[in-house]
Amino acid sequence: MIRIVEEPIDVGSVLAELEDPGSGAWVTFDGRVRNHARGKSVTHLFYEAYGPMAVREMEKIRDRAMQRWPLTQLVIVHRVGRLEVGESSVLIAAASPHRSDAFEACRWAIDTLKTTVPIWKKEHYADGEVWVEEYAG
Amino acid sequence: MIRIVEEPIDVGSVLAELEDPGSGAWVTFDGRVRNHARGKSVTHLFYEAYGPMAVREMEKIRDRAMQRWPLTQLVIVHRVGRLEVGESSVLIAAASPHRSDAFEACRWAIDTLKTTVPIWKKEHYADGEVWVEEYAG
Amino acid sequence: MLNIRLFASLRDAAGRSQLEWEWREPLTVEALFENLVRDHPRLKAYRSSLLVAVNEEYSAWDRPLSDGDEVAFFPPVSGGAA
Amino acid sequence: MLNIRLFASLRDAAGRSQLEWEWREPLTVEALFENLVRDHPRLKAYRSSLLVAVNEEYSAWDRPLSDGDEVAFFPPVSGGAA
Repeated sequence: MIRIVEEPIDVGSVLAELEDPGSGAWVTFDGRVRNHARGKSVTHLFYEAYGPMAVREMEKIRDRAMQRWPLTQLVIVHRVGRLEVGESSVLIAAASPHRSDAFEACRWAIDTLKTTVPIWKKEHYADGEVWVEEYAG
Repeated sequence: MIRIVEEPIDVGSVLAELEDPGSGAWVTFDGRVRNHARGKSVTHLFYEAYGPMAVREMEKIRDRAMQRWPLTQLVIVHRVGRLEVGESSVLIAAASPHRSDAFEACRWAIDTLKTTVPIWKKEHYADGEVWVEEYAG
Repeated sequence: MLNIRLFASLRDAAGRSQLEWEWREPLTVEALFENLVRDHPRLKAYRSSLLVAVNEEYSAWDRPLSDGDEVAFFPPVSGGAA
Repeated sequence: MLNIRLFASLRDAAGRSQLEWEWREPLTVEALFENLVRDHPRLKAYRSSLLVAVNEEYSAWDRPLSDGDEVAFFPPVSGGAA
């Protein structure tokens, strides 16, 4: 499952959808909007995507991860539009028979997403807004 | 939140409970019952805990993790009793401002849990059952 | 015709997200961007950090374009979280 | 009185999960287990891999026990998953 969505990401229902009796280990990364960044108080965020290309790049991440580790599933959901503090912007779930592979693949997937998938974040503060356009790690 | 429960673990509702506007990164490990183990087909599992000591050991894991990494939360929920294939036996969720700490702490917590928390698993197969009592990694 | 797409701060700088470029003669991605800068001088400052994709795939700047290509210019990506 | 608890395969081997041991004189964890083996010979085979906790904390085998202690013997743990 590779998706770009505008509505809130429901982590529980995504995970429930992914039943797989052969997988003992599910590792998820759930990235949420923080109330502070760059020393400022964040009021909300706006994510913009180059939609079709973002989906292709997320599919490449999934395909490369599934070649590199013995995964049974790799799911990536990214939300776009306006997000409030505390809401999830991205959910990655990796499933494998053994936990070591799921941990490594999930970590690699979010690290790679942040450098290759054409999505941009604008941070809104009480006193202004800024596009975040440097890879912050 | 440190808990031993008998009812199914609802990952979504545990995560929903854990809102924290200062944490951008949530990493969870969701361990589920696999349909095969030791070359055999698993019909179901039974987990037994030395309850009060298990809670104490899980609290130690949380406390040590929160000293070692800048976490805002570390949650451990372990289920006991009879579990069917596909159900979650353990859920660990680590939250931190930055993802690297959440990944490391979550991984360390499940690795440590498997060696220190007094809980035992009995695997049931079509033709018998066995207590799993060696650390399998 | 080339379909040109701009994202994030680059779109803000140009004041639009989409441009059409009439196909006249073969040119590279780099040459196309230089032409764009003539019409939208504020884009120039972005050149050093800019990424480019042709038909939804990352591209080198010396790639020759073909009539009908979609060319996207954008700043370093910042999806994900934390 | 010592409250003795057995778990998992060890409980199966002894046929019970809880035993009470009347306090007579000071003894170590190790000595207590040797006494238990006398009543429950099937426990002996478990000794090499066994873990022990006193009052819900992992303990060394040479720890002297006190009247009223809860002593738990159990095999290597296997919680978690995958």
